[in-house]
Amino acid sequence: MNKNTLGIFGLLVAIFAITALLNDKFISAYNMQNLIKWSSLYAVMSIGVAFVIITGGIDLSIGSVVGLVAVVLAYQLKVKGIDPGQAIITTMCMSLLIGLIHGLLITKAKIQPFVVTLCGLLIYRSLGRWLTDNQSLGPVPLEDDKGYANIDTINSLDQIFSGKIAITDSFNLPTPALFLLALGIAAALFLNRTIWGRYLFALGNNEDGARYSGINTDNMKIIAYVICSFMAGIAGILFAFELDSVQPAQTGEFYELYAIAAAVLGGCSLRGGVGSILGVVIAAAVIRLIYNSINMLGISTHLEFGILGIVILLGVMADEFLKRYSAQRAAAKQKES
Amino acid sequence: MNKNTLGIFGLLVAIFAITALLNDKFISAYNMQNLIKWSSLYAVMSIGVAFVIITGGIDLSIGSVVGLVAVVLAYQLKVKGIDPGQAIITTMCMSLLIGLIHGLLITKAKIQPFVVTLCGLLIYRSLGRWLTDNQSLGPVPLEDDKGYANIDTINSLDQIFSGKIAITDSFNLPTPALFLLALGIAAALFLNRTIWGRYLFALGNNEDGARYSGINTDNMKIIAYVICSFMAGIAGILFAFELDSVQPAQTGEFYELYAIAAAVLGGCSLRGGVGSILGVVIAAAVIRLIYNSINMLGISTHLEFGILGIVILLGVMADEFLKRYSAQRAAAKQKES
Amino acid sequence: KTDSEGDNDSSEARIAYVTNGVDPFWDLCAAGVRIAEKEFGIGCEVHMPTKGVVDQKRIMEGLLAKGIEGIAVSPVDAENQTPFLNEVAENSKLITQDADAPKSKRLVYIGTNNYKAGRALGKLVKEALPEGGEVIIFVGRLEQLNARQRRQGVIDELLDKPEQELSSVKFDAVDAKNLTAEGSKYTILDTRTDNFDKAKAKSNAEDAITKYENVKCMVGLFAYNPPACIDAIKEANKAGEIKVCGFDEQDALLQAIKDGNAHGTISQQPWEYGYESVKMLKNILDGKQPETSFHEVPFLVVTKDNIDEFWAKKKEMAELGKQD
Amino acid sequence: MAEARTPLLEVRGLCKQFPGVRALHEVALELHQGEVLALIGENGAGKSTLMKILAGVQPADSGEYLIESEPVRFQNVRDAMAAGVALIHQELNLAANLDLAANIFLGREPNQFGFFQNKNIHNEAAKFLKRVGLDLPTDTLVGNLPIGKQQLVEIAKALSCDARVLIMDEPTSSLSQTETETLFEVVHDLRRQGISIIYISHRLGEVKELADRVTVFRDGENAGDLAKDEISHDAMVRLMVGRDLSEFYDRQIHSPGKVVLDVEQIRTPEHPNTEVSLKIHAGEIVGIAGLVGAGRTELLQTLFGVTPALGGTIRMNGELIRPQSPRDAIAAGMALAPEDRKLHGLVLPMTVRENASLASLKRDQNKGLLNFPAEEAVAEEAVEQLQIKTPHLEQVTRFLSGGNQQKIVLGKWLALTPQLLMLDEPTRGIDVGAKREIYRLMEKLAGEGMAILFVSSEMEEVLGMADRALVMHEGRIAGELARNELSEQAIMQLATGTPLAA
Ligand SMILES: Nc1ncnc2c1ncn2[C@@H]1O[C@H](COP(=O)(O)OP(=O)(O)OP(=O)(O)O)[C@@H](O)[C@H]1O
Ligand SMILES: Nc1ncnc2c1ncn2[C@@H]1O[C@H](COP(=O)(O)OP(=O)(O)OP(=O)(O)O)[C@@H](O)[C@H]1O
Ligand SMILES: [Mg+2]
Ligand SMILES: [Mg+2]
Repeated sequence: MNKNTLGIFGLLVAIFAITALLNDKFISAYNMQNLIKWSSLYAVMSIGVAFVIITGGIDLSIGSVVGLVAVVLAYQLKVKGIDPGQAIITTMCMSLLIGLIHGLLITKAKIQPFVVTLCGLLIYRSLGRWLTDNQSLGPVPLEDDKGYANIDTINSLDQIFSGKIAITDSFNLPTPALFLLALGIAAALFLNRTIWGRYLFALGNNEDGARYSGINTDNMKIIAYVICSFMAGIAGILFAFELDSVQPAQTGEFYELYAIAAAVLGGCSLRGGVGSILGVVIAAAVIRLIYNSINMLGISTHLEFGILGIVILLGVMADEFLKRYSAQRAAAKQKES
Repeated sequence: MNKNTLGIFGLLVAIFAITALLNDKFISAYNMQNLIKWSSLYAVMSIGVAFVIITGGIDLSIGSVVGLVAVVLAYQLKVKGIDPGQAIITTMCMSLLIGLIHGLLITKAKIQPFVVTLCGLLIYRSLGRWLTDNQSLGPVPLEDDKGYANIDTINSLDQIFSGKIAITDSFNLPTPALFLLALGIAAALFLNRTIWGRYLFALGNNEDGARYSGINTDNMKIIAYVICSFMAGIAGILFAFELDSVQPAQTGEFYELYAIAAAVLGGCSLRGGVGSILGVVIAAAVIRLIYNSINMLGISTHLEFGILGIVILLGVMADEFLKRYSAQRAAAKQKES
Repeated sequence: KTDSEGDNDSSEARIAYVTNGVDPFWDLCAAGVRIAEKEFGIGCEVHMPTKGVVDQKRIMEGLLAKGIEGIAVSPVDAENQTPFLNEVAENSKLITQDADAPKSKRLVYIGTNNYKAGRALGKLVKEALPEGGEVIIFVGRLEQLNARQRRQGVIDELLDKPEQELSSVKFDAVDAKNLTAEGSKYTILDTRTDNFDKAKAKSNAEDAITKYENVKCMVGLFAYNPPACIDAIKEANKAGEIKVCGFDEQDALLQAIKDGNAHGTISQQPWEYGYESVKMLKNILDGKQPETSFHEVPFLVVTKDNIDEFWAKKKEMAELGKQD
Repeated sequence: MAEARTPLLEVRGLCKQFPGVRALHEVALELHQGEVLALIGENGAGKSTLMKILAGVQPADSGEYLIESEPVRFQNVRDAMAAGVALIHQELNLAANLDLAANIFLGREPNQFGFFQNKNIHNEAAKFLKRVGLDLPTDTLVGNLPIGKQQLVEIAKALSCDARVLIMDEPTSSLSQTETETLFEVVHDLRRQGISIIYISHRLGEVKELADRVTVFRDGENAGDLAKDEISHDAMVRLMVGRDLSEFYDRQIHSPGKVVLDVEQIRTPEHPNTEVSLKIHAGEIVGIAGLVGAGRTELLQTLFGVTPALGGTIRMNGELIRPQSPRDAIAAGMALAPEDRKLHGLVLPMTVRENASLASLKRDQNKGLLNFPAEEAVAEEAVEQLQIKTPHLEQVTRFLSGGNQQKIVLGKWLALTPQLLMLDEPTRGIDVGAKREIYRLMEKLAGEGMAILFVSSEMEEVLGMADRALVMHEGRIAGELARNELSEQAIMQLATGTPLAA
């Protein structure tokens, strides 16, 4: 854990401690379970956007991708009665394709990421509504629902994506946490232990320089967008099974802002070239924790957004301040020696 | 009108012509009136964001500023019974203050515009909800409403901000169009005819270069954010009087995306240093026109967003393509001579 | 055959049905519209504005521009939209449905008495908790009049307050906590809002279960709230311990009623909204003026006793609506 | 004369067109094994463009490109590297967020299934760094190094490619004397190993010292070749500019006037523990010499208010000032032509007119409105006075050559007639013709009573132009040399921190 990650981890611990102190039910197994579950769902999404932000780009479309993936999945299962495994594969391919299109438009047609993904935000949302005629759909069948094929498979998928694993008598680990663990470790390995991860950092800092070093910067950027959409796709599936109901117009709305906020709070710089997966995951947890604390402490829900905004702002300011301070200290030290 | 603006103007004309051809009620006075009115409301906002984009920044908070200004205005008029003129001044000062805070955080605390205004988006929305306990409010009193002071003044303000001026027997010009005209001309003059406008373009292209030339880049950026929030504030007042209803949680939601889309479609580059007020105004009109056409042609509303997204994407792609093509042409020409 | 299809073609629609947002509830209403279209031989456009007042105003302006003859609308902010509704009423036949704008020049209001429906919901809670106990309310947003009326109905019923007149309901503060009254066995702990975010609705329910260990009944006022509560309770292994009473008729809720995981719900019979709106507008266009200004659509109390029958009806309606 | 052996690398009839600019037209180039070919030409002659084509950075429009008589067509840098061609770019191209080792092996990391095999790369990197005279821990972040050291890293990176052909595009432009000498040794070493080198420089002295052969470009075309024994300063200049240039440093000694700038004990943020004091008189040209990283740029930036001083006093014409931003400094009568003209000197996407008038807009304003006639006049005057080569005033400055860009920077300041003109590396990357014009201009301005303070890493320039030289070492002024005391040896001694033997 490096210095930046330590800061956000400190924040997590602080809010955690304060809430636990003020409300003794906060640390109940059930609440922890929920906190872990929601944190995992949002963190998966945020990891994806971190990749894009590290390349110096942005992805505003993830909320809509989450929505579209959830819609298409539920549509296939409920309306078309398609084999569940196949349905999952189709939606994953769709999210990969979306990422690929983003990447190609950004690198080959040279349109700015902000524009491409803003249009994506609009288009995918629209597609989902049009496909289902805006009917809400549940991916998981109720007792006497018709139209679903392979109800058993669907139910076991439901167990996989939104089930629980008993750890102790009272504590069950929600399966999304396992997804987060696997994807988070894979992402961190990719970023820090493979040459491609290094290429992403390099091009995020100096794209021309990376290209002159023989790196295929276009391909690397495309990969980043594909990863981002893919993670949003996974999150879409997780959300669909978690909520058991998908509303084409609403599912995933505004999630891009959460994800970007988590990435920034977790130490990614929107200028590119900087970021850590661990930081982003912790930051996603902090955001969920803030929501949970607001509920636990009985603060008006009207203030949720505001508190979140203030925490992010203060977090980023503190980070900026610490960086400058430590740079000064280092300089002073160097001078002494 | 320069080349870029010509492109978007062509798009306006094309959509206009097609819709007029397909539905004869489209060019009715009533529909034109509405089209002008909505275009003006959104264009005012978009002009503001254009200033920020020209400096190379971004403002994600304008939707929330529109909402907060509308809420505070209605709150003062309805709940507090404050003198309407004073209420207008207070809200304008508030929007200026918001812009100032953004500018200071961005220039002095050196936090990225995306982060500052994302937090703004969250905080102002929250503030508005908290202030009114999320109750919708109308700035204009209904027949037997109590609590309002100076009902006559309010009604004449209503006439000013959302009235109509008879031009012919059937056609009435909505007053927001006059606001747009005045603010648009002022903005265009400021950008193209004053030294500060030149400074904005210079710093948008190369901030260090501008600073080394003796330009107070911080102040200029602050001014851009102040103008942006101010325009959002004006738009907030216009919307409040136009809709006669302010919903703390919803008024202005997503408007930042419209405004940014209009600015980009209108020829502003998110890299900074490029932009034209006329282009932005036309682009805002194009967006409204698309909505209107979808409505008039009876296309499914589910597709609204999607069509808008596709038009923006194609518009930006065409622009990019034309730029490259014309550069090549210029090169070829030079070769010949 | 082509003729009858032509009737339903939206370009020839004479009337329009405008909702206040996008929700499964409105899809059921649309089903009723489709049925009535056929029955009365009149085309009707259905519009679901996405983004509140602005979208609604814009869409209705577009309809007027197209020369639509009649509009049935559920105003987002009925009170403050009055001037605009009057403008619409001057240029077209306007009726309100689902939510009323009593001060406007609308010809008639078709809808549920939400306060009464709230009291009926309160009665369901009393049935579920005969011994009394702590109750918590979930709702999307409280800025809608019908949401507030509903909530007040629940509160008044539980606290044994006298019945109020629909047009002049006095509301308790939105963030009032631990509402209780002398002689009443019930406490209304809190009202949590979620801004239509389903994930939020669920985590609100989860957090409530954590925070209030003695909560005995969760009341969901918007369609998606009860299923969210049911899920949360199930995951907390408190099925049976915490009762759920709801509003509207999402399948998950109906299933839970059937399984005994929820006590009951109040259905506004949304298809009636659509059906009655089209019928009313058709009559008005044919010169038959409505007799009263409030055309009440009766709500239905759904419990285990009548769940099968109701669910069958709902499915039938949805299917019928879809065929178009 | 004509050698029988085939060239290692050959280019024939190559053309390259940029929007609005004909960069290369039918150029030819030959490079033999083990030779150092110097490529020279005025700014914008097309040298860098050709090199980028050779290294696969960008494609040519037409023409042949042969390696060992085999036609090649590189799609990207990787192809070129595979064929053994490596390029050290004129602009720095390092990733500031990565460490030295990562940068040196960027794109060529030893890996297995994409995972790093990290063991050796730090040792390997250290070897290459040592070779260019950089003795730093290999896990230092590149972003923390001054620009000169970054240049050395760039060279080390190219060395690590094991290329057959190594192209160096102005490698010494931000190096000082000692580092340049280290580089020369490296070049000689490589030649001995049979590696071919294309060496681009505007410093003709270097060319003379290193080159086996010289190829000259003018306006995107071949202007001639010089064999080893024909290489001389005058010959090169003649081919480059098409005529003789005499009297390179045309200096007259003016009697210095009153003190314009009086600096006492200021401390800069980079060197907070050392104090600098100096005085500049009207009509005087003062040079600041020193090694890379000695704090010269920092000093000028502090005087100009870019990074405000930590302490000490600055007086202009006897008046105490505290410049907190360039605006303050300009108001006090200062001007600075910065070291990095693309980043700090110009707004590249803007036109000649807009750039030339940027600093004087405020003076010429009319209640905030732009004064278009005045603006035009300022730009026209700059173009005329400095003989800026531009098709028209509306030309975008990005498309101008380095020398002309530098002149626009100067024009921008001269419009304000400052009392003190500060120039940071005024001729970096500028061809001989433009160089001489800038020297002349400095002379003329000094003659008119302007005080001029310039920083230079080119020894010749300091020796030739300065009335007086200050030599900096580690943030302080190690010594001051009057014109009659100026010598290469004295400067080097002070710059390396050895006191002059009295
Ligand atoms: N990407 C580009 N787009 C447009 N014009 C360009 C581009 N790159 C180079 N040019 C132009 O091509 C011409 C040749 O430039 P080049 O950089 O090759 O010159 P050079 O000989 O290296 O000059 P210098 O000595 O200043 O480095 C110049 O006029 C330059 O402005
Ligand atoms: N961007 C930077 N980040 C960190 N340190 C820097 C930076 N720029 C300069 N320095 C430090 O400041 C010191 C002085 O640098 P400066 O550029 O003033 O030197 P200089 O003598 O002008 O050299 P040059 O010949 O490169 O211009 C250097 O030792 C370097 O470590
Ligand atoms: Mg060059
Ligand atoms: Mg320097």
